Amino acid sequence: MIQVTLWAVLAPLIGAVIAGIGGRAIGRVGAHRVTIVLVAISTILSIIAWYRIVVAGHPPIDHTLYLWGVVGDLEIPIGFLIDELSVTMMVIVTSVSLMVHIYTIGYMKDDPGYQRFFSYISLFTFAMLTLVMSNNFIQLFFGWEAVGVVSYLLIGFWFDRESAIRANLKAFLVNRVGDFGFLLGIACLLAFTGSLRYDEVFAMAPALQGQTISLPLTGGAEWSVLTVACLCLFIGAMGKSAQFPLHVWLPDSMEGPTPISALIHAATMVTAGIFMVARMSPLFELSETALSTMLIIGAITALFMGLLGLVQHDIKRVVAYSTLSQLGYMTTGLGASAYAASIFHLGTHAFFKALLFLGAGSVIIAMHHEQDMRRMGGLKRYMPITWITALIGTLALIGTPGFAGFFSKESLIEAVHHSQLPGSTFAWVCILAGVFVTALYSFRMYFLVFHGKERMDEHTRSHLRESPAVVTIPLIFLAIASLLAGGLFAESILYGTFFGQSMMVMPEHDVLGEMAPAWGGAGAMMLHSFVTAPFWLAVLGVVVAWYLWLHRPDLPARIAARFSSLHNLLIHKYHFDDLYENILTALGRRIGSGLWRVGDMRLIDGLLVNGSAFSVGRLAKVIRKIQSGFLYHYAFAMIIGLVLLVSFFVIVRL
Amino acid sequence: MIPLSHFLILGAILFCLSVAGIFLNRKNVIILLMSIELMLLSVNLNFVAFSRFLDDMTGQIFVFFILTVAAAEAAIGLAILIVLFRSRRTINVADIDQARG
Amino acid sequence: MFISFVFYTLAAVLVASAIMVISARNPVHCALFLVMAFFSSAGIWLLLEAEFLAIVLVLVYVGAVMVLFLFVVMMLDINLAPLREGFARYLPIGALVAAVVVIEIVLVIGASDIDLPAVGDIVYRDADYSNTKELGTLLYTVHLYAFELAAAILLVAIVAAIALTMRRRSGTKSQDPSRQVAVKREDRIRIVSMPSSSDPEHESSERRR
Amino acid sequence: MNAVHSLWLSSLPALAEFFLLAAGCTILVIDAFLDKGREAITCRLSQLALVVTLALVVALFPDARITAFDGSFVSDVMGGLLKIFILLIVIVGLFYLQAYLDERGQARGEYFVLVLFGSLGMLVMVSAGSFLTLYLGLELLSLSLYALVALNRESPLACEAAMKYFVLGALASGILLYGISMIYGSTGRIDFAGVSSAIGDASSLSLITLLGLVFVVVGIAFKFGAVPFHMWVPDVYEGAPAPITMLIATAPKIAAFGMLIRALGEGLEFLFIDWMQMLTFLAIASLAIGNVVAIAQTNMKRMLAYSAIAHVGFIFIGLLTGTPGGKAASMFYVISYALMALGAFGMVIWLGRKDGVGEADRIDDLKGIIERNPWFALMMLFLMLSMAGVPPFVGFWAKLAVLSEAVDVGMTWLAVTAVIFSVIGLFYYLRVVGLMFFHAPERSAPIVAPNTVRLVLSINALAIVAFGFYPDLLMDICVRAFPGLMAGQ
Repeated sequence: MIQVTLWAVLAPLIGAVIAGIGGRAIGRVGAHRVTIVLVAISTILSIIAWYRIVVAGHPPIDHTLYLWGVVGDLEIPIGFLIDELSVTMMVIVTSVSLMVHIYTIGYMKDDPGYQRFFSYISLFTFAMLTLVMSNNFIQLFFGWEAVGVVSYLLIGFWFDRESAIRANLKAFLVNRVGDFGFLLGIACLLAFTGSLRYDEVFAMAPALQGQTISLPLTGGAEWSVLTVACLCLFIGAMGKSAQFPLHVWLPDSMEGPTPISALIHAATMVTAGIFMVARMSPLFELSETALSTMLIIGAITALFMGLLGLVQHDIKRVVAYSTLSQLGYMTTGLGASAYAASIFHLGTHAFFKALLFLGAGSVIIAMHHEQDMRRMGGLKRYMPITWITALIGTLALIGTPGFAGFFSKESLIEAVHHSQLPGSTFAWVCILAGVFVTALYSFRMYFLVFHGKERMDEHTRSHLRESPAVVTIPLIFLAIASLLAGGLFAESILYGTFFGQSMMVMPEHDVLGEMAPAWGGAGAMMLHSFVTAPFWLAVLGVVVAWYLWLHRPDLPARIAARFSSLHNLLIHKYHFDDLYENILTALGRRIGSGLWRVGDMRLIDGLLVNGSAFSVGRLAKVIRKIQSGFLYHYAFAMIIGLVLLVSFFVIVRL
Repeated sequence: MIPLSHFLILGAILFCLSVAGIFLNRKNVIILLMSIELMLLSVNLNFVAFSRFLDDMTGQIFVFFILTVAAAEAAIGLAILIVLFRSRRTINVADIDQARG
Repeated sequence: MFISFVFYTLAAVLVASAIMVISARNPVHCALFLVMAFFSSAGIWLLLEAEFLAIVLVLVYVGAVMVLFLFVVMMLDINLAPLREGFARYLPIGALVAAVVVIEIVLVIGASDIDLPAVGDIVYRDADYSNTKELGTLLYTVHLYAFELAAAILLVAIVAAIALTMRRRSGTKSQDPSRQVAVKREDRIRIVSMPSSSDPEHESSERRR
Repeated sequence: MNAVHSLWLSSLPALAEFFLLAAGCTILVIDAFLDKGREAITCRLSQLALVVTLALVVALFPDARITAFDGSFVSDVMGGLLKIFILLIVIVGLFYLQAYLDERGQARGEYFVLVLFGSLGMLVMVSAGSFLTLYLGLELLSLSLYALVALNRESPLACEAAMKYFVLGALASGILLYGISMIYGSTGRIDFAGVSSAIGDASSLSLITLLGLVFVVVGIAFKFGAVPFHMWVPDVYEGAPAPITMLIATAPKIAAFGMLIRALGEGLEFLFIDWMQMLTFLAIASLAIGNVVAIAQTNMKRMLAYSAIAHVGFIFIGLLTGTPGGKAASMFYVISYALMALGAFGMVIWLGRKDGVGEADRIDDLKGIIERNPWFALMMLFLMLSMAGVPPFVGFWAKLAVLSEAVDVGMTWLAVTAVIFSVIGLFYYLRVVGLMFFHAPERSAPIVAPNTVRLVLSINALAIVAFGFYPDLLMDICVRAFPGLMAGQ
């Protein structure tokens, strides 16, 4: 079993190394063959592991491969924790990754960095697997950073684009904030438990409940250790899973190639935060403050990020805001202690969001890399497979009964409804409103792209055709998954033994347990949904979308004009970017660019002239003048050093 | 007999003069080399004086080796000087500042 | 008393010539003042009964190293006039730092002079005592390892100095005895077969050659 | 007869050194008879000589401390280990040097011979038993290096670097000698054991000894390139031909470490409190200046020079704890630093190559290396991250070891300072990584290097990774060098 999982992790790494280093030697075809085969092996092995643990009921494995280092009394292990949660994540990660690998063949066909791209996505798969399979915090952190690094590499993949470099920097800086919190959280746990291993930390967690620490800058107030640790960890999750207010990097990350948006920025990496919180459930369960925080942050993200999707014209950005919103749903679910529902939604979302992204990518290919929806329309006629799969993805996203998204989202909303924690009512209202918004922006996109007038120019229209098989086959597979993944697993995941003991829920928080008696099977749930609010809200959203963007396409502009202040707020993304730009990133970029591009003299001069903020680069430039190049200055410095040493250490003794 | 401290003070003065010679000299590299010789001379003076007052030959042995090394050093220093002069056409200390920062 | 007089005279000469070494305008003068410094040092060393080293200092330093210096100074043919620019400008700060170092060292020496072992009971050697023999004995026994290393250092100096400065000039004429000795008959003379008859065609080709 | 026999026997521990000396002389003569263009033979012979020396060091590896030549030669575990790494690094460095010279048509046998003598100097330094042998080893090394820097006579920058190196180096050794004379005067001894016992027996601390200590510390700090005695480092690193810079940056650091342990740790151990404070001062200054000024650099070699200065700060931090564990951590640091620098300069030689002439050592020359040669880019990535102290590479463990030792002796503030400066330092390493991965290359020519160089470079970089995953391999060795640690455990 350890062999199986070990090779599941290593196979993509081997693929990445071969494609990255031997790329020139094995050529383009060689590169994609090697990586795809190896990722396929990894997928198969993951499924085997999943089958053994979840279906055949093997006990979870907590295996330390070797002891990496010992620092004082602290042991730093490298090992795997293979339980229901991690095998589920493995299957999701590897199967989405496999689809994206195949799809990339078509999407990146003409790109000069073809082999490099395959190398990166395989490397990403490796990093993500180490993250989910870790049995200790250090390895978790490495995986965490490693997926981040690959993500930066891929956002900046087209490094000749200025906007890509900027987006890259933004993602880097925002994630630093999150990572810092994450690291503090780990450090806090380490300080109080003395261990980095999950099992040991979790075992000690209940004993920590009563302990408090007083933090500086809080007026000496005593804080519960667990609350502090959990909040810090959650800040990490906020960075990686792009929760409000650290969400700003994700839409910009769409500068990367589309397969990346699908793989990293929708299906897998951004869910690392969700996964991490679920994994840490024995800690979060002990801190209601942290749970409430998650409820509120998640709900805000779910609703308000969805609203932003309404005013975007770039097809990928709409999907990106949709991703933010759905991540908000998952976070809310975590806050309600419905971990299983959140992970369930994570899984279904991975499939249908990957599907939507790849569908968007397919459209982009057909449109010759045009991403503006205002120049699309009526594509249904030209791209039947893309159309039908995108429709399935959209239906799954808005939670149409029967589709994957329905089961996970519906249960999640219901779970939040059952929650008794502070803030749960607010959260419930937000995510309920979010259902309407989701339906609205999803079908806005759908109608604008596939129906209505054909707004593209004549040249593009004449070249419109369905994408090649390497693109459509992953679409079809993902569409099937989006259709079936919900109903098949709903019962065992939500109420059954699917996740076994891998996530811990306190009896008083067990909302899913409360819902269990009402469960009458997938069919009953579908039937029941026709009398619930989410369903009708979704229908309403679709109808409004149809009316606004298909029936009366002139209306949206007039509404925008009428409510121009609101519209402006949305267009400017609640001014968050400006806020960060002007206050935080200005500082960050000043230091950052000073450090990144100090070689650029002009930049330094600019900073020296108008930089009131502290800049290390500036300091460096001043100190560097001491190194004048003159021998006598050097000798003089040495003698001054000698005089100082003699004065400090000898003359004072006289 | 002259006290030891006088020899040592003489050595110290010589040492500082040679040090000053190195960082005061702005023009001629060859005078730097001579200052270095002077500095080693001051060290040697210390060793010889100590050796005498300690009645221990080791100091003189050390001086012997310093003299050897100083000769080798002078040879290499002058060789570098010649190479420098050939490539730059100058041995002006203030002119050898291409590498800086 | 006489010894004191000699010492202080030599010390004064030594310091004066050291000052001249670092301040003279002409590098040749610098070198000559350095020679003077070496001579007075040698005198001081004789007072300290380090006869061998005193002689070596004069022979090796004055005789070889300083000649090398003078040789290089003259070879490089440096423009004298501007070489002293800036000296006066930086003199105050330089002098200050140098003075601080001297004062610090003197303070330390002054404070701890008594600490030195065996000061005061200086042993005066007999006339037949050989400083050289003593030194040699130590050098070839206790300090054999260092002696070998010194040899290596001198070798490095030779290799480095030659490698750095030697260059083959094109156009210089020199003799190579080994090639002269190894020369063969064929290298020196070429036997040309001359036809006895006066063939005009052949003659013209010879002329062309 | 008997005396000769016993001389042989007593010089046996120094057999490796004598072999290297003899080999150097022999190769010098052989080189003189080789035709122009056959310098590769000299290089291979030199490497062979070094390999044999290495074998001798291993064969004569001492279990305990042995002295020879009346205490002027010391052979112990630490010395043996340092010698092994010095020799390994020089052997590897010669591959680069030969390929570099060969490509530019500058090959000369003297390069290799001088490297051999320089290596001999390093070996002498790490097994010095007295100030005299220490000084001679130092000069043997320094004189070889001065000449090596200047040996590329056509380059004005190299000549300038050599001149600066020479003058400042001579000044530093003058200062060192002045210190030694003071220590000799106050203790009457020049061998470390004698100096140590004389200081230990003295009723009170002589100020003259203390004065000598300051001067000796300055001399050692110069060799390390610690602030404010670092001024030569950037200029020499930039001016010297890249493989020579590599040789200056790597093995001599290990030798300087040996020198510091011998002179301060063994000779002046009773003055620990004093030299510890001095090293603290130097360490902080080095960390600050090195990391900050490196940010403003545009030349790769200069950047690595300032990075070296910053690393010296870390090496000192380990040493000034005064515990055997601290010394072991420092040794771990200096060895891993030498390995990283070896790889990094190897990369500078081959990544930024301008079709055979000159050196492309601007940081900008590394732009888009990922496109030109992904393997080298990956190796460079490892090296930069390791230098920056990012886990899981060996540089991280080195920093961790040093810092945890500092924390253990209650110098948390120092550890925190070091961490802050190394976070600042992270940026310039990451800048290199950023340029390699996120910028379009300025030239599109693929990077080609001789197979030996590729292989050596790859092994070097992968060793950084391997030691990162199994730091104990190296750490255990370093712990062995300082037996007090094992007794303490």
